Amino acid sequence: MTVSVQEADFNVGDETSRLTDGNTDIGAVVTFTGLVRGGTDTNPAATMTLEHYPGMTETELERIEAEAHDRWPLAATRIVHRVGPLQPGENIVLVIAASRHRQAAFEAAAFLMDYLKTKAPFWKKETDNAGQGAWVDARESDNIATDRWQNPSKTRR
Amino acid sequence: MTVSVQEADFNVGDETSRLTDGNTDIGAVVTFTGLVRGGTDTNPAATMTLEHYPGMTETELERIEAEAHDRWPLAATRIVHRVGPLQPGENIVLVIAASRHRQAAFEAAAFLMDYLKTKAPFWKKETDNAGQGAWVDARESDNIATDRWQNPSKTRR
Amino acid sequence: MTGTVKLMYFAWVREKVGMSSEDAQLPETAKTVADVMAWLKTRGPEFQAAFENDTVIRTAIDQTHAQHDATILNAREIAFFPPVTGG
Amino acid sequence: MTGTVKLMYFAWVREKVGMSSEDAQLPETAKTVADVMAWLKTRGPEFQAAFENDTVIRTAIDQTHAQHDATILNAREIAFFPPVTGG
Repeated sequence: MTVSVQEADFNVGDETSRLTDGNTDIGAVVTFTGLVRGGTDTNPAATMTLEHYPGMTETELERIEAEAHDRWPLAATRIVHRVGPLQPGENIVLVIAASRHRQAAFEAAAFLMDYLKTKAPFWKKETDNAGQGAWVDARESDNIATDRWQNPSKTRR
Repeated sequence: MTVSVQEADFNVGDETSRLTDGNTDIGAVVTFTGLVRGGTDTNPAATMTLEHYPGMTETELERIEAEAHDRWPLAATRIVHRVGPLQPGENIVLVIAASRHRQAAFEAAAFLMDYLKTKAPFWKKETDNAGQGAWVDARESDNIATDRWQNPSKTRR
Repeated sequence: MTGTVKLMYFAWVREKVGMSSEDAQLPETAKTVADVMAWLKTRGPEFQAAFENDTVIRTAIDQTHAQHDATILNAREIAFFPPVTGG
Repeated sequence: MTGTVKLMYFAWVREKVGMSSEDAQLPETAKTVADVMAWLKTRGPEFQAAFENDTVIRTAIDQTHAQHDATILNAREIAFFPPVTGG
Protein backbone atom coordinates (compact mmCIF):
# COMPACT_ATOMS: atom_id res chain seq x y z
CA MET A 1 0.00 0.00 0.00
CA THR A 2 1.80 3.08 -1.21
CA VAL A 3 -1.08 5.58 -1.04
CA SER A 4 -2.78 6.51 2.25
CA VAL A 5 -5.49 9.05 3.02
CA GLN A 6 -5.75 9.32 6.79
CA GLU A 7 -6.52 11.57 9.75
CA ALA A 8 -3.47 10.33 11.65
CA ASP A 9 -0.09 12.03 11.49
CA PHE A 10 2.87 10.42 9.73
CA ASN A 11 6.59 10.25 10.50
CA VAL A 12 8.90 10.91 7.57
CA GLY A 13 11.67 8.80 9.13
CA ASP A 14 9.44 5.75 9.64
CA GLU A 15 7.92 6.08 6.17
CA THR A 16 11.35 6.38 4.59
CA SER A 17 12.71 3.33 6.45
CA ARG A 18 9.72 1.29 5.35
CA LEU A 19 10.59 2.02 1.70
CA THR A 20 14.34 1.57 1.87
CA ASP A 21 14.98 -1.16 4.46
CA GLY A 22 16.49 -4.19 2.79
CA ASN A 23 16.61 -2.62 -0.68
CA THR A 24 20.26 -1.90 -1.52
CA ASP A 25 19.36 -0.80 -5.06
CA ILE A 26 18.22 2.56 -3.66
CA GLY A 27 20.85 5.29 -3.73
CA ALA A 28 18.62 8.35 -3.44
CA VAL A 29 15.46 9.17 -1.49
CA VAL A 30 13.68 12.50 -1.81
CA THR A 31 10.83 13.36 0.55
CA PHE A 32 8.45 16.29 0.44
CA THR A 33 6.46 17.25 3.53
CA GLY A 34 3.75 19.89 3.34
CA LEU A 35 2.76 21.61 6.59
CA VAL A 36 0.00 23.96 7.70
CA ARG A 37 1.45 27.45 7.90
CA GLY A 38 0.35 29.92 10.54
CA GLY A 39 -1.44 32.99 9.24
CA THR A 40 -0.21 36.55 9.33
CA ASP A 41 -0.91 38.84 12.29
CA THR A 42 -3.84 40.41 10.47
CA ASN A 43 -5.15 37.13 9.10
CA PRO A 44 -4.38 34.31 11.50
CA ALA A 45 -5.39 30.84 10.35
CA ALA A 46 -6.45 28.93 13.42
CA THR A 47 -7.44 25.65 11.78
CA MET A 48 -7.12 24.12 8.33
CA THR A 49 -9.77 21.52 7.50
CA LEU A 50 -9.12 19.08 4.67
CA GLU A 51 -12.10 17.61 2.82
CA HIS A 52 -11.72 14.97 0.12
CA TYR A 53 -13.66 12.69 -2.22
CA PRO A 54 -13.29 9.20 -0.72
CA GLY A 55 -12.69 6.62 -3.40
CA MET A 56 -11.74 9.06 -6.13
CA THR A 57 -8.88 10.42 -4.01
CA GLU A 58 -7.16 7.06 -3.68
CA THR A 59 -7.78 6.20 -7.35
CA GLU A 60 -6.36 9.54 -8.47
CA LEU A 61 -3.28 9.28 -6.21
CA GLU A 62 -2.57 5.77 -7.47
CA ARG A 63 -2.90 6.98 -11.06
CA ILE A 64 -0.45 9.85 -10.39
CA GLU A 65 1.96 7.44 -8.73
CA ALA A 66 1.77 5.01 -11.67
CA GLU A 67 2.51 7.86 -14.06
CA ALA A 68 5.64 8.77 -12.08
CA HIS A 69 6.82 5.15 -12.33
CA ASP A 70 6.24 5.29 -16.09
CA ARG A 71 8.35 8.41 -16.40
CA TRP A 72 11.29 7.68 -14.09
CA PRO A 73 13.16 4.55 -12.98
CA LEU A 74 11.85 4.48 -9.42
CA ALA A 75 12.48 1.78 -6.84
CA ALA A 76 9.60 2.93 -4.64
CA THR A 77 7.17 5.77 -4.00
CA ARG A 78 4.81 6.70 -1.19
CA ILE A 79 2.01 9.25 -0.82
CA VAL A 80 0.32 10.06 2.50
CA HIS A 81 -2.31 12.80 2.69
CA ARG A 82 -4.09 13.79 5.87
CA VAL A 83 -7.73 14.84 6.07
CA GLY A 84 -9.83 16.48 8.77
CA PRO A 85 -8.93 19.44 11.00
CA LEU A 86 -5.25 20.39 11.21
CA GLN A 87 -3.49 23.10 13.24
CA PRO A 88 -0.61 25.36 12.09
CA GLY A 89 2.66 23.44 12.17
CA GLU A 90 0.97 20.08 11.56
CA ASN A 91 1.85 17.83 8.64
CA ILE A 92 -0.56 17.76 5.67
CA VAL A 93 1.08 15.67 2.99
CA LEU A 94 4.09 13.42 2.47
CA VAL A 95 5.52 12.31 -0.86
CA ILE A 96 8.57 10.03 -1.16
CA ALA A 97 10.43 9.00 -4.31
CA ALA A 98 13.30 6.49 -4.15
CA SER A 99 15.60 5.65 -7.03
CA ARG A 100 19.15 4.61 -7.85
CA HIS A 101 20.13 8.18 -8.68
CA ARG A 102 19.20 11.56 -7.28
CA GLN A 103 17.90 13.26 -10.41
CA ALA A 104 15.07 10.75 -10.89
CA ALA A 105 14.17 10.96 -7.19
CA PHE A 106 14.09 14.79 -7.19
CA GLU A 107 12.12 15.05 -10.41
CA ALA A 108 9.61 12.36 -9.48
CA ALA A 109 8.94 13.89 -6.04
CA ALA A 110 8.34 17.32 -7.60
CA PHE A 111 6.13 15.74 -10.27
CA LEU A 112 4.06 13.86 -7.67
CA MET A 113 3.48 17.07 -5.71
CA ASP A 114 2.61 19.15 -8.78
CA TYR A 115 0.10 16.56 -9.97
CA LEU A 116 -1.32 15.96 -6.52
CA LYS A 117 -1.91 19.71 -6.09
CA THR A 118 -3.90 20.01 -9.32
CA LYS A 119 -5.52 16.57 -9.75
CA ALA A 120 -6.21 14.96 -6.38
CA PRO A 121 -9.68 15.83 -5.02
CA PHE A 122 -8.81 17.58 -1.75
CA TRP A 123 -10.15 20.94 -0.59
CA LYS A 124 -8.79 23.15 2.17
CA LYS A 125 -10.91 25.37 4.38
CA GLU A 126 -9.27 27.89 6.71
CA THR A 127 -11.10 28.83 9.88
CA ASP A 128 -9.75 31.87 11.73
CA ASN A 129 -9.80 32.41 15.49
CA ALA A 130 -13.15 34.19 15.21
CA GLY A 131 -14.66 31.02 13.70
CA GLN A 132 -14.90 32.57 10.23
CA GLY A 133 -14.33 29.95 7.53
CA ALA A 134 -13.04 30.46 3.98
CA TRP A 135 -12.28 27.94 1.28
CA VAL A 136 -8.73 28.25 -0.02
CA ASP A 137 -8.54 29.37 -3.65
CA ALA A 138 -6.68 27.26 -6.16
CA ARG A 139 -3.41 28.86 -7.26
CA GLU A 140 -2.64 29.50 -10.89
CA SER A 141 1.04 28.85 -10.07
CA ASP A 142 0.12 25.23 -9.30
CA ASN A 143 -1.37 24.80 -12.77
CA ILE A 144 1.75 26.29 -14.31
CA ALA A 145 3.91 23.94 -12.24
CA THR A 146 1.91 20.97 -13.50
CA ASP A 147 1.99 22.13 -17.12
CA ARG A 148 5.79 22.00 -17.19
CA TRP A 149 5.59 18.21 -17.12
CA GLN A 150 3.45 18.10 -20.27
CA ASN A 151 6.35 18.35 -22.73
CA PRO A 152 7.47 14.72 -23.04
CA SER A 153 10.79 15.60 -24.67
CA LYS A 154 11.84 17.51 -21.58
CA THR A 155 10.60 15.18 -18.91
CA ARG A 156 10.52 11.62 -20.11
CA ARG A 157 13.69 9.64 -19.73
CA MET B 1 24.55 23.90 14.10
CA THR B 2 23.21 23.10 10.68
CA VAL B 3 26.20 21.22 9.25
CA SER B 4 27.45 17.94 10.73
CA VAL B 5 30.20 15.58 9.61
CA GLN B 6 29.91 12.43 11.68
CA GLU B 7 30.42 8.67 11.80
CA ALA B 8 27.02 8.14 13.45
CA ASP B 9 23.85 7.48 11.51
CA PHE B 10 21.06 10.06 11.28
CA ASN B 11 17.27 9.83 11.30
CA VAL B 12 15.48 11.89 8.68
CA GLY B 13 12.36 12.18 10.85
CA ASP B 14 14.25 13.48 13.89
CA GLU B 15 16.30 15.88 11.80
CA THR B 16 13.17 17.21 10.09
CA SER B 17 11.33 17.70 13.40
CA ARG B 18 14.29 19.60 14.80
CA LEU B 19 14.05 22.09 11.91
CA THR B 20 10.28 22.51 11.81
CA ASP B 21 9.06 22.19 15.41
CA GLY B 22 7.59 25.48 16.58
CA ASN B 23 8.11 27.25 13.24
CA THR B 24 4.71 27.75 11.63
CA ASP B 25 6.21 29.79 8.77
CA ILE B 26 7.37 26.55 7.15
CA GLY B 27 4.99 25.13 4.56
CA ALA B 28 7.37 22.87 2.66
CA VAL B 29 10.25 20.59 3.65
CA VAL B 30 12.30 18.67 1.09
CA THR B 31 14.81 16.08 2.25
CA PHE B 32 17.40 14.20 0.25
CA THR B 33 18.96 11.04 1.64
CA GLY B 34 21.86 9.37 -0.15
CA LEU B 35 22.48 5.69 0.60
CA VAL B 36 25.23 3.17 -0.17
CA ARG B 37 24.01 0.98 -3.02
CA GLY B 38 24.88 -2.67 -3.21
CA GLY B 39 27.07 -3.65 -6.13
CA THR B 40 26.14 -5.84 -9.08
CA ASP B 41 26.57 -9.61 -8.99
CA THR B 42 29.86 -9.35 -10.88
CA ASN B 43 31.10 -6.35 -8.91
CA PRO B 44 29.76 -6.46 -5.38
CA ALA B 45 30.65 -3.50 -3.18
CA ALA B 46 31.13 -4.82 0.31
CA THR B 47 32.10 -1.58 2.05
CA MET B 48 32.17 2.08 1.15
CA THR B 49 34.70 4.14 3.11
CA LEU B 50 34.30 7.90 3.25
CA GLU B 51 37.41 10.04 3.75
CA HIS B 52 37.25 13.81 4.15
CA TYR B 53 39.32 16.92 4.87
CA PRO B 54 38.47 17.89 8.44
CA GLY B 55 38.08 21.63 8.78
CA MET B 56 37.73 22.35 5.08
CA THR B 57 34.70 20.04 4.85
CA GLU B 58 32.71 21.97 7.44
CA THR B 59 33.80 25.33 6.00
CA GLU B 60 32.81 24.28 2.49
CA LEU B 61 29.43 22.86 3.57
CA GLU B 62 28.64 26.06 5.48
CA ARG B 63 29.60 28.12 2.42
CA ILE B 64 27.31 26.02 0.20
CA GLU B 65 24.50 26.37 2.72
CA ALA B 66 24.96 30.16 2.91
CA GLU B 67 24.79 30.34 -0.88
CA ALA B 68 21.48 28.46 -0.88
CA HIS B 69 20.08 30.95 1.64
CA ASP B 70 21.23 33.79 -0.63
CA ARG B 71 19.43 32.28 -3.61
CA TRP B 72 16.14 31.12 -2.08
CA PRO B 73 13.90 32.30 0.78
CA LEU B 74 14.66 29.44 3.16
CA ALA B 75 13.45 29.12 6.72
CA ALA B 76 16.04 26.46 7.57
CA THR B 77 18.54 24.05 6.07
CA ARG B 78 20.51 21.09 7.37
CA ILE B 79 23.40 19.03 6.02
CA VAL B 80 24.63 15.80 7.62
CA HIS B 81 27.41 13.78 5.97
CA ARG B 82 28.76 10.54 7.38
CA VAL B 83 32.41 9.48 7.21
CA GLY B 84 34.19 6.20 7.87
CA PRO B 85 33.19 2.69 6.72
CA LEU B 86 29.60 2.20 5.53
CA GLN B 87 27.78 -0.93 4.35
CA PRO B 88 25.29 -1.19 1.44
CA GLY B 89 21.90 0.16 2.51
CA GLU B 90 23.38 2.58 5.05
CA ASN B 91 22.79 6.32 4.93
CA ILE B 92 25.60 8.52 3.58
CA VAL B 93 24.22 12.03 3.38
CA LEU B 94 21.17 14.04 4.39
CA VAL B 95 20.18 17.44 3.06
CA ILE B 96 17.06 19.31 4.21
CA ALA B 97 15.61 22.56 2.86
CA ALA B 98 12.58 24.18 4.49
CA SER B 99 10.68 27.12 3.08
CA ARG B 100 7.22 28.66 2.88
CA HIS B 101 6.65 27.20 -0.58
CA ARG B 102 7.61 23.97 -2.26
CA GLN B 103 9.50 25.29 -5.27
CA ALA B 104 12.17 27.00 -3.16
CA ALA B 105 12.51 23.90 -0.97
CA PHE B 106 12.86 21.55 -3.96
CA GLU B 107 15.32 23.77 -5.80
CA ALA B 108 17.45 24.50 -2.75
CA ALA B 109 17.70 20.81 -1.80
CA ALA B 110 18.78 19.90 -5.35
CA PHE B 111 21.25 22.80 -5.37
CA LEU B 112 22.76 21.75 -2.02
CA MET B 113 23.27 18.20 -3.28
CA ASP B 114 24.76 19.28 -6.62
CA TYR B 115 27.22 21.62 -4.92
CA LEU B 116 28.05 19.16 -2.15
CA LYS B 117 28.85 16.50 -4.77
CA THR B 118 31.31 18.71 -6.64
CA LYS B 119 32.72 21.04 -3.93
CA ALA B 120 32.77 19.32 -0.54
CA PRO B 121 36.06 17.47 0.10
CA PHE B 122 34.85 13.88 0.54
CA TRP B 123 36.27 10.83 -1.21
CA LYS B 124 34.68 7.40 -1.50
CA LYS B 125 36.60 4.15 -1.63
CA GLU B 126 34.82 0.89 -2.45
CA THR B 127 36.23 -2.33 -1.03
CA ASP B 128 34.85 -5.54 -2.51
CA ASN B 129 34.39 -8.83 -0.69
CA ALA B 130 37.86 -9.94 -1.76
CA GLY B 131 39.32 -6.92 0.07
CA GLN B 132 40.20 -5.15 -3.16
CA GLY B 133 39.84 -1.37 -2.81
CA ALA B 134 39.15 1.20 -5.52
CA TRP B 135 38.62 4.95 -5.27
CA VAL B 136 35.32 6.01 -6.83
CA ASP B 137 35.76 8.19 -9.91
CA ALA B 138 34.13 11.62 -10.02
CA ARG B 139 31.19 11.70 -12.44
CA GLU B 140 31.02 14.23 -15.23
CA SER B 141 27.23 14.24 -14.79
CA ASP B 142 27.74 15.79 -11.33
CA ASN B 143 29.70 18.68 -12.84
CA ILE B 144 26.97 19.20 -15.43
CA ALA B 145 24.35 19.17 -12.66
CA THR B 146 26.29 21.84 -10.77
CA ASP B 147 26.84 23.97 -13.87
CA ARG B 148 23.10 24.38 -14.38
CA TRP B 149 22.98 26.65 -11.32
CA GLN B 150 25.57 29.03 -12.81
CA ASN B 151 23.08 31.02 -14.90
CA PRO B 152 21.72 33.54 -12.39
CA SER B 153 18.77 34.52 -14.58
CA LYS B 154 17.42 30.99 -14.44
CA THR B 155 18.00 30.21 -10.80
CA ARG B 156 17.91 33.32 -8.70
CA ARG B 157 14.54 34.34 -7.38
CA MET C 1 -33.92 2.09 -12.10
CA THR C 2 -32.26 3.37 -15.28
CA GLY C 3 -31.97 7.12 -15.26
CA THR C 4 -31.05 7.34 -11.57
CA VAL C 5 -27.58 8.71 -10.88
CA LYS C 6 -25.75 9.65 -7.70
CA LEU C 7 -24.79 13.33 -7.55
CA MET C 8 -21.94 14.34 -5.22
CA TYR C 9 -21.08 17.86 -4.03
CA PHE C 10 -17.85 18.95 -2.36
CA ALA C 11 -16.39 21.99 -0.56
CA TRP C 12 -18.28 25.23 -1.26
CA VAL C 13 -20.50 23.54 -3.85
CA ARG C 14 -21.64 21.19 -1.08
CA GLU C 15 -22.17 24.07 1.34
CA LYS C 16 -24.18 26.09 -1.17
CA VAL C 17 -26.49 23.27 -2.29
CA GLY C 18 -26.85 22.17 1.33
CA MET C 19 -26.12 18.47 0.86
CA SER C 20 -23.17 16.22 0.12
CA SER C 21 -24.94 13.76 -2.17
CA GLU C 22 -28.30 12.71 -3.57
CA ASP C 23 -29.80 10.13 -5.90
CA ALA C 24 -31.36 12.05 -8.79
CA GLN C 25 -33.56 11.23 -11.73
CA LEU C 26 -32.02 13.27 -14.55
CA PRO C 27 -34.17 14.56 -17.43
CA GLU C 28 -33.76 12.49 -20.61
CA THR C 29 -32.53 15.59 -22.43
CA ALA C 30 -29.40 15.74 -20.23
CA LYS C 31 -26.60 14.22 -22.31
CA THR C 32 -23.50 15.98 -20.93
CA VAL C 33 -22.18 17.26 -17.62
CA ALA C 34 -23.04 20.79 -18.78
CA ASP C 35 -26.65 19.67 -19.37
CA VAL C 36 -26.80 18.36 -15.81
CA MET C 37 -25.52 21.65 -14.40
CA ALA C 38 -28.08 23.59 -16.50
CA TRP C 39 -30.82 21.37 -15.08
CA LEU C 40 -29.50 21.66 -11.50
CA LYS C 41 -29.72 25.46 -11.72
CA THR C 42 -33.52 25.14 -12.24
CA ARG C 43 -33.95 23.26 -8.97
CA GLY C 44 -34.05 26.25 -6.62
CA PRO C 45 -32.12 29.28 -5.38
CA GLU C 46 -29.46 27.24 -3.53
CA PHE C 47 -28.60 25.36 -6.73
CA GLN C 48 -28.76 28.58 -8.74
CA ALA C 49 -26.26 30.14 -6.29
CA ALA C 50 -23.94 27.12 -6.34
CA PHE C 51 -23.84 26.80 -10.12
CA GLU C 52 -24.16 30.50 -10.98
CA ASN C 53 -20.54 30.75 -12.15
CA ASP C 54 -20.42 27.21 -13.46
CA THR C 55 -17.27 27.59 -15.57
CA VAL C 56 -15.17 27.41 -12.38
CA ILE C 57 -16.80 24.18 -11.25
CA ARG C 58 -14.85 20.98 -11.85
CA THR C 59 -16.60 17.68 -12.44
CA ALA C 60 -15.93 13.97 -12.29
CA ILE C 61 -17.85 11.04 -13.76
CA ASP C 62 -17.56 7.78 -11.86
CA GLN C 63 -14.62 9.21 -9.87
CA THR C 64 -12.62 10.28 -12.93
CA HIS C 65 -12.05 13.93 -13.89
CA ALA C 66 -14.38 14.94 -16.76
CA GLN C 67 -14.83 18.02 -18.92
CA HIS C 68 -18.16 19.83 -19.01
CA ASP C 69 -18.84 18.48 -22.52
CA ALA C 70 -18.24 14.87 -21.45
CA THR C 71 -21.13 12.45 -22.05
CA ILE C 72 -22.94 11.15 -18.99
CA LEU C 73 -24.05 7.99 -20.82
CA ASN C 74 -23.93 5.07 -18.35
CA ALA C 75 -22.69 7.34 -15.56
CA ARG C 76 -23.48 6.06 -12.05
CA GLU C 77 -21.91 8.94 -10.11
CA ILE C 78 -21.35 12.57 -11.11
CA ALA C 79 -19.44 14.92 -8.81
CA PHE C 80 -19.27 18.72 -8.70
CA PHE C 81 -16.54 20.62 -6.86
CA PRO C 82 -14.27 23.69 -6.90
CA PRO C 83 -10.73 23.47 -8.27
CA VAL C 84 -8.79 21.18 -5.93
CA THR C 85 -6.51 22.66 -3.24
CA GLY C 86 -4.81 19.70 -1.58
CA GLY C 87 -1.12 19.16 -0.94
CA MET D 1 59.97 29.68 10.33
CA THR D 2 58.89 31.59 7.21
CA GLY D 3 58.86 29.30 4.19
CA THR D 4 57.43 26.33 6.10
CA VAL D 5 54.03 25.19 4.92
CA LYS D 6 51.83 22.23 5.81
CA LEU D 7 51.14 19.95 2.85
CA MET D 8 48.06 17.69 3.02
CA TYR D 9 47.32 14.66 0.84
CA PHE D 10 43.96 12.89 0.48
CA ALA D 11 42.50 9.74 -1.06
CA TRP D 12 44.70 8.16 -3.74
CA VAL D 13 47.16 11.08 -3.62
CA ARG D 14 47.69 10.25 0.07
CA GLU D 15 48.07 6.55 -0.68
CA LYS D 16 50.59 7.16 -3.46
CA VAL D 17 52.81 9.61 -1.56
CA GLY D 18 52.54 7.39 1.51
CA MET D 19 51.62 10.08 4.04
CA SER D 20 48.63 12.24 4.91
CA SER D 21 50.52 15.45 5.75
CA GLU D 22 53.96 16.95 6.26
CA ASP D 23 55.58 20.26 7.11
CA ALA D 24 57.69 21.25 4.11
CA GLN D 25 60.24 23.93 3.33
CA LEU D 26 59.29 24.99 -0.18
CA PRO D 27 61.93 26.33 -2.59
CA GLU D 28 61.85 30.11 -2.93
CA THR D 29 61.13 29.75 -6.65
CA ALA D 30 57.75 28.15 -5.93
CA LYS D 31 55.18 30.92 -6.40
CA THR D 32 52.06 28.97 -7.42
CA VAL D 33 50.36 25.67 -6.65
CA ALA D 34 51.65 24.37 -9.99
CA ASP D 35 55.21 25.26 -8.94
CA VAL D 36 54.74 23.26 -5.73
CA MET D 37 53.51 20.21 -7.68
CA ALA D 38 56.50 20.49 -10.07
CA TRP D 39 58.82 20.53 -7.06
CA LEU D 40 57.02 17.64 -5.34
CA LYS D 41 57.57 15.46 -8.43
CA THR D 42 61.34 15.80 -7.93
CA ARG D 43 61.15 14.35 -4.42
CA GLY D 44 61.12 10.67 -5.34
CA PRO D 45 59.29 7.98 -7.29
CA GLU D 46 56.24 7.96 -4.99
CA PHE D 47 55.71 11.70 -5.55
CA GLN D 48 56.41 11.29 -9.25
CA ALA D 49 53.71 8.59 -9.40
CA ALA D 50 51.19 10.63 -7.41
CA PHE D 51 51.63 13.82 -9.43
CA GLU D 52 52.36 12.20 -12.81
CA ASN D 53 48.99 13.22 -14.25
CA ASP D 54 48.78 16.44 -12.26
CA THR D 55 46.01 18.09 -14.30
CA VAL D 56 43.46 15.83 -12.58
CA ILE D 57 44.64 16.79 -9.09
CA ARG D 58 42.57 19.36 -7.24
CA THR D 59 44.13 21.72 -4.73
CA ALA D 60 43.15 23.92 -1.82
CA ILE D 61 45.05 26.74 -0.11
CA ASP D 62 44.22 27.25 3.56
CA GLN D 63 41.14 25.02 3.17
CA THR D 64 39.71 26.90 0.19
CA HIS D 65 39.56 25.47 -3.33
CA ALA D 66 42.36 26.95 -5.48
CA GLN D 67 43.37 26.72 -9.13
CA HIS D 68 46.82 25.47 -10.11
CA ASP D 69 47.89 29.01 -11.05
CA ALA D 70 46.87 30.43 -7.65
CA THR D 71 49.62 32.17 -5.69
CA ILE D 72 50.86 30.43 -2.55
CA LEU D 73 51.97 33.72 -0.98
CA ASN D 74 51.25 33.56 2.79
CA ALA D 75 49.78 30.07 2.47
CA ARG D 76 49.96 28.03 5.68
CA GLU D 77 48.35 24.84 4.35
CA ILE D 78 48.22 23.47 0.81
CA ALA D 79 46.18 20.34 0.05
CA PHE D 80 46.29 17.94 -2.90
CA PHE D 81 43.48 15.53 -3.71
CA PRO D 82 41.48 13.84 -6.49
CA PRO D 83 38.16 15.29 -7.70
CA VAL D 84 35.72 14.99 -4.79
CA THR D 85 33.20 12.13 -4.70
CA GLY D 86 31.02 12.73 -1.64
CA GLY D 87 27.24 12.83 -1.40
